[in-house]
Amino acid sequence: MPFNPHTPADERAMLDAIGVRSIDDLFDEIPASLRVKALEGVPAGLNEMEVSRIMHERAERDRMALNFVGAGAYEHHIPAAVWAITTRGEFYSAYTPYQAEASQGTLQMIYEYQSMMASLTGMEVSNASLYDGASGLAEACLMAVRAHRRSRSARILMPQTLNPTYRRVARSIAGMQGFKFEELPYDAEGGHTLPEALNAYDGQDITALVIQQPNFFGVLEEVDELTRWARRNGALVIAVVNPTSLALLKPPGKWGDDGVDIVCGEGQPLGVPLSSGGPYFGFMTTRMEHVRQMPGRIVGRTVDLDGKPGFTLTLQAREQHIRRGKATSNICTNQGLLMTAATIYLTLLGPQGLARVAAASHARTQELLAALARIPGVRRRFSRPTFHEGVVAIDRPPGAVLEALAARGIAGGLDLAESYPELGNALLVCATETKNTQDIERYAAELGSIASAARAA
Amino acid sequence: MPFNPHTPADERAMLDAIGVRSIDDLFDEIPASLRVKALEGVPAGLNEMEVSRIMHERAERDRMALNFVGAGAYEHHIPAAVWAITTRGEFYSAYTPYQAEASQGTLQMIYEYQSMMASLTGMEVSNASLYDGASGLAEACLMAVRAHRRSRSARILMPQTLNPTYRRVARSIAGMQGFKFEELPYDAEGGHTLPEALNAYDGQDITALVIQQPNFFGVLEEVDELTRWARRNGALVIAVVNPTSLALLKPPGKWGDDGVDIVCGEGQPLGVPLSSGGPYFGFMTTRMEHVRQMPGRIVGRTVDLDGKPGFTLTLQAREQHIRRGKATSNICTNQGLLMTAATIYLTLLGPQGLARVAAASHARTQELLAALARIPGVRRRFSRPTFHEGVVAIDRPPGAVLEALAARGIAGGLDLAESYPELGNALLVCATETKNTQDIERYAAELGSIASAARAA
Amino acid sequence: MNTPREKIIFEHSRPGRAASAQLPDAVQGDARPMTIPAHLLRADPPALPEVSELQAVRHFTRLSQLNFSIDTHFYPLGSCTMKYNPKACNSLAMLPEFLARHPLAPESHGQGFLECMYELQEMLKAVTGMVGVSLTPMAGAQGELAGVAMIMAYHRARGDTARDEIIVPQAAHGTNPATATMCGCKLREIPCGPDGDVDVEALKKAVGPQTAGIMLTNPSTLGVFERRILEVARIVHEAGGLLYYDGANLNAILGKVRPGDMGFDVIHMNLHKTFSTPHGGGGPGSGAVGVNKRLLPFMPVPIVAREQHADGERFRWLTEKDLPQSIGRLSGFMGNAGVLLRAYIYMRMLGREGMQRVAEYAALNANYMLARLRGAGFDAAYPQRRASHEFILTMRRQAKELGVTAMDFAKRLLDYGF
Amino acid sequence: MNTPREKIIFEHSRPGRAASAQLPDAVQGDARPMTIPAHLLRADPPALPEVSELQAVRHFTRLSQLNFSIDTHFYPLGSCTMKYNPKACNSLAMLPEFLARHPLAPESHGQGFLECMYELQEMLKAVTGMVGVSLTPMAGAQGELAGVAMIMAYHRARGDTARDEIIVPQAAHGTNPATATMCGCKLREIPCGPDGDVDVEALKKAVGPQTAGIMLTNPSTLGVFERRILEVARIVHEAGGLLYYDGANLNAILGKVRPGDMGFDVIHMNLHKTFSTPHGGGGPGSGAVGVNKRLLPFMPVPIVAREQHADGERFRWLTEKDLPQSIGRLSGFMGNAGVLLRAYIYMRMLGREGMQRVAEYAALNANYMLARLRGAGFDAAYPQRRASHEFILTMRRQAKELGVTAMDFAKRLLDYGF
Ligand SMILES: Cc1ncc(COP(=O)(O)O)c(C=O)c1O
Ligand SMILES: Cc1ncc(COP(=O)(O)O)c(C=O)c1O
Repeated sequence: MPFNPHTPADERAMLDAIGVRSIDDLFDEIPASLRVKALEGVPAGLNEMEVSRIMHERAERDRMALNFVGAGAYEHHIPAAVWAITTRGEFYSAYTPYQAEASQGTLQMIYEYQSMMASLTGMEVSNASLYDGASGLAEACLMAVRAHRRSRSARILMPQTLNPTYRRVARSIAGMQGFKFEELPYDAEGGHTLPEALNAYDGQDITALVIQQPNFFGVLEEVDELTRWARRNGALVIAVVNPTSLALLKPPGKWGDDGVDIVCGEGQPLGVPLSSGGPYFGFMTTRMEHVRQMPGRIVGRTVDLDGKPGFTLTLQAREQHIRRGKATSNICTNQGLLMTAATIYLTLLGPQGLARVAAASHARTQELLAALARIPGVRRRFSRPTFHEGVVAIDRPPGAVLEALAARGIAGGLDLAESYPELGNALLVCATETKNTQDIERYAAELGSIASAARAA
Repeated sequence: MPFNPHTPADERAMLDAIGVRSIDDLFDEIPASLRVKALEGVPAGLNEMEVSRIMHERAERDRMALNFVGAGAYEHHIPAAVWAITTRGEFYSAYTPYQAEASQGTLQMIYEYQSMMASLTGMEVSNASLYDGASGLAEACLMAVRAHRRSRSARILMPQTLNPTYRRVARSIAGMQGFKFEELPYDAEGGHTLPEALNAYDGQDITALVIQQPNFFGVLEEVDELTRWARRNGALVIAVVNPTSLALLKPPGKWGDDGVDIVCGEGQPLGVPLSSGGPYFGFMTTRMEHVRQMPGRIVGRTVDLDGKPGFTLTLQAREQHIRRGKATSNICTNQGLLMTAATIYLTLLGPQGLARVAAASHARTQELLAALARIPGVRRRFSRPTFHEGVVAIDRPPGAVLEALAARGIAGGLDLAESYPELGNALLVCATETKNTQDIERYAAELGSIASAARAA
Repeated sequence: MNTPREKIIFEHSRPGRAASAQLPDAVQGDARPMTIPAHLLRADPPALPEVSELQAVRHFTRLSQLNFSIDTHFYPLGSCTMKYNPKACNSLAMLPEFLARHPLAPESHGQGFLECMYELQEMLKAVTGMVGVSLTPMAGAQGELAGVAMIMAYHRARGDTARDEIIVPQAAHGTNPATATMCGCKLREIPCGPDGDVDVEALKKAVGPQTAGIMLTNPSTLGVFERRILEVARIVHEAGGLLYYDGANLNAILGKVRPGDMGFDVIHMNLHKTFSTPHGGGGPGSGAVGVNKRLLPFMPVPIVAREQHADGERFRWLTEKDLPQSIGRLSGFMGNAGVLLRAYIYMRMLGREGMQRVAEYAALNANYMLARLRGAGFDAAYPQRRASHEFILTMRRQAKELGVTAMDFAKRLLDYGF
Repeated sequence: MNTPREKIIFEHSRPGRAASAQLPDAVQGDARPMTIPAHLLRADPPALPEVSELQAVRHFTRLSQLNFSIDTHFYPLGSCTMKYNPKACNSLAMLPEFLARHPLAPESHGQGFLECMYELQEMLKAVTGMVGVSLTPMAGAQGELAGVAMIMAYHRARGDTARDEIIVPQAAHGTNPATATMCGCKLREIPCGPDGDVDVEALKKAVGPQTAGIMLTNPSTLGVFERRILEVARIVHEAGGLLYYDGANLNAILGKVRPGDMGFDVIHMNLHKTFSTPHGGGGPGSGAVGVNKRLLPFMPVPIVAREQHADGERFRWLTEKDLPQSIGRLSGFMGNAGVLLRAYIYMRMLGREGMQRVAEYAALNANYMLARLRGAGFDAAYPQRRASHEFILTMRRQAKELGVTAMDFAKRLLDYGF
């Protein structure tokens, strides 16, 4: 056992102190018929050197030169300091901050994170993170139904421009309590949700309207109009936002006349590596009036008996370890370490840096869309402004095109066939500040040569 | 300037406090004719993202699958914990431990290091590190001449089996004070220094004899006999040793009848990555009687005014910052961070681990030498036992063979033509615990196919 | 050296200051993109700190030093076992290629990662005695949610729609009842007997046609092994319910006894407890679920499959298309990939013997500590029972005789660094 | 939280304990190799600690917390400038491919690394005004040794064998005289005037046919710029000596004035001061040397050269074969490669404007601090002079009037974390 400190002498002395003859005796309460002999199916142990070699070889197999996929996870430069500090043992190997005395570092970090996220989203209060963006939306739906005392319908409107996986996850998680999710169509030309699509629901009991900005196609929604409709019709608004974009875009706290009710989203763009999908973190902020319905941990500032300032978990009566079956959520472990990385990221970037990342990502995406649209058979699919993603229509099924690009070291985008068959052959592509003009030209050249080779064949 | 905290407002306020109009005014004592306008020849600054990309691309170009070169730097597995801890800011960015109050971590680390190195080499006292193995030998020669009061010759005997670079470095550094380095021949069949070669110097005034164990060819020297000769003839003995090997081999403190006088060597095998040649560290241990002649820092244990134990630099009167022109050496900055890594490495490996590394490296090298010797035209060059390196003779000039191996991802060894032309076509090869049977077979197969392809052509 | 309190980061901030090496160049010379309509733009910049890189590094390094952590302290916790997080698990999971891979990048460029995930699934099956594993739940509580959702889907798929009650022992972890509620179930609590085992008579009364299932952990949260587990399983199964194993912590049983063999239908595992992925000051965790044959069709997606091809084996994700009865997706992509890699690396280092020794030495340590603390005059809550990997001391006597409560002991221990 | 003293590692040790994940398998089943004669083997194992991996991690993590460091504290040092060590410099220099490369691996598999070294040489030439740079010296003191050795080699190569005296100002750093001695030279000290400049009259008397050279730093270790530097250079050169610039710290002049332009023949630079490579609790450093045309043939090897080939440019090491008059080698391979990579990365981030700002803001900070401390009632040692990047306060008055010495101030500052 590689991590076991016991020497044979230790073991002997401990058994004597317990008063048993062998370690096996300690398991004598387990019915004999159930005792496992050997763990077949688990390979023999390896030392660190051997495992390192295996992992280096496997990592090497997954190398990809250039990535143009976004679709909910975005490649941004992560300052080296972010993970150098995040992986310090004192953060990495620390326990949940239940004991304030032993966790002031983590607690202050969460407090600072909450302040930053509240300001970024324009809301009053933030929690300490949820699992990820998709499950965060599910929690937001559950929260909205609890928070909206007057609505009895548990009907939630979701635009089709909302990330299809988020819609699925909301159904998997929040669907079990009988919520009804209804989808809003999008404008086939603009790629945005038409505010008029809501007219059909005028005057009905709708618990909440979800708005994603930018939407899954990268297109910007008319968030003010959508939010105003919800207010008029007594529905709460749940905003799903990209945190990078908020350096430039109007924060949900200012949408419509007096902002939305709940903001959630994927925190990954804030210093978290792509890493095959996780661990990321979900963020959530809200108005003070809804705070007691918020899921997850919240940290507050306080003073100790001697009057010294300090930090502690607060409003714990919302949580499962106190409230059990009546808690706001079953969430316990959250994504603390990723929140740590995000707090350091936001600090290093600052308002200037985050705005530059957002602006550069936007500009590179526009450059990419223009470069691709110059290829015969490729065109921009939607007319409305986009943030840092966009849909291009191509003249053949994307599957084979993406394979051919991959063989040339390019992850070329997401095939929309499965989630949006009505779009035909369409790719969702993304470029962030990590891409330069040569990268974009290279992608365009490879895509062009694949397309013309296919035409020639 | 990427690391500058000054805002324009800060700058203004500071200039006002100083009472000057512009920063430029602060340089008004520099003759105008000398003032630089712009730094041509230095490219414009890049942000961290851009530099990261350049460095990733360059690193990628240098990738090499399998390494069989040793010759003074050895590829060993380095536990992940070693550098995770060594690069903690509190070690990495700490200053030289002149202020004991601010440096107890570093000072205790050095103290523990010194204890380990003294035991490993079988000597009484260790310093806190020198630059590297080669320059450490130069320092050892200087020290020997100072320490050996009775010898007036400054004649130092160096076997030709001593690493040729070490011999060169000793000449560059210690040669300036008029020392005479004389070389001892080696046995053409055994690859070791013949004790009889010393007979020619019987009764002469020799200041010191240097013995490298294992020697540059990986061959084991008859250290007891050589040491006894030196004692009999009133010469000091400087041992140059590989620290890994000392887990198994007789420590210099036990060579001959009562051990050697000075031990030095390259510390790199103890947890320091190959890294194109540095930073590594030199270690040096000696007898208590010579301690005042030792170069470099030494840490001692003490108690403070309140009787609490603590650590501090000691015997500083040897050093340049106190003794200036009369110091034992000009060394000031040493290789503290590498010593830190080595201390953690030795702690994680322990006596068992280090012995296993040594034994496995020895066994793999024997396996490699046997596998290569099975190739037609390749044979083991020397007959005496080797530790974890060995020389093979091949039937064509090594230069082209090594190039061909490199193209197949193998660093195949060191061409000895330059330093040992008398050996003909000879390669110095090495395998450590990081190589397994498949690796060795792969090397043998590639070398075999290169050789037979060349024969066919 | 006494680390003083550290200011709030905003107190270090000055308008216009920046960690300039982190600023990307302005692509169009101007940070305000002209293609976005003005009414969608932000009026004022967010209140983020404005500090130099060194200020940020110093601030967060100092904050870190205010924490306890495994790397600096011993946490004698039970259920939330805090064990050494090997540095290699972190550095290998953070190899640049793993970090750079987009979750939606082609599977052809993720075979290395997928192979690890596949083998992890297989190892988790082996240690739990289950036949299917899904890695997607992102923490124990989400694993529970997946488990109860599968139980419900199972009953519904059989048309058994009346079953809406989940039984939990009173001592169950808070996430168990909270999960049942999230899954739209009713809760029914049953007591434990004086020896720590479930009160079997109470259980018999509790089960019925409304029973969807029971959530148990064994050894229980009271730190003792449920000796009548086979009887409990029989009672619940005969009533038509399924058994859920809260495997947050397998340290007490790893390689000694398997939940699948005890009769459980579904289990979640906190990889951050048993398999040594870091707690990170509160997360991330990972709550992989294992199921027996009955629940196989309902597993959350995605799941890794291995396929034989002419040119060798290939790994791919199974999705809703492959498992049409799946309870669906629980995360934006595939769960906490990096946490799973760390657990995988740890399990490979442990190997089959190492895993058994986890339970052996956990039991040795817990029972030794119990013996020593009893020797020092403390009272075991279940003096007749073996400790598992944890045990409960009762401070009732001390509270009465000395007026010193369990909380007082806990707080004073913190002063000593525990 | 008060970090207590930490035991010595050997106090944690128990016979037979090990960090087992770090033990390689015994290749032949036995750790004692049979092919090595018994009389060459060790009788008793070395006294190394025997601890678990967690014990090691915890011990060394706790030790680290007993240190001051840039990442946690401000060091207001002068000559030994402690500036932020960017995290990117470390992480990029430690990319796995850089770490894995053997120094004697074929140059074809080191072109990435060599390109960095070549560009570093070029940038150092540009900032010093020198025509050749060798990166091999492993710290400032070794750079000094290389420099004085080159001066001596130059005189010897001209048959000028009588020159064996090195002049140093009394305030010179200890390594200067120690180096002169190591190079077999005699030392001649000269005083400084009351304004901090070299006493030119004393210098005129000191030079002669025995003069090999003079070692200066400018701004001097007294923190002021040597205003008559051109005159000093003329005096030494006319006497047949060469000028050595101790460039341990270039922060005060980077991009403002170049040693080559001042008349210096050779310079060493502490990359760990000006170019922000870490001090690491005492090292490693790097003491690259730059030379003017006169000393070019004598540079220590190896040096990187760029060559044009039909298929593009290629980099290779120049050795003794290419520079037969070289003073030779100073290290086992090529010096502190990893430190050089860190300096290279830092310099690329700074760029030409950033480098100039180093001097500008160093001067601004130092003069500001001087102004504030004078305002607070302290006395400047050279009140008429500008501070460079550092300055000296004299505590003579306080010592006399209050009995409080400079040492007392320094120690009390430590209590406040400086
Ligand atoms: C017994 C038990 N069940 C469930 C959980 C919930 O796991 P998580 O915190 O990962 O959601 C925990 C841990 O907190 C636990 O100890
Ligand atoms: C002025 C001066 N010269 C030389 C040195 C010696 O440099 P190193 O410590 O790198 O050998 C130093 C620094 O210690 C210094 O400040």
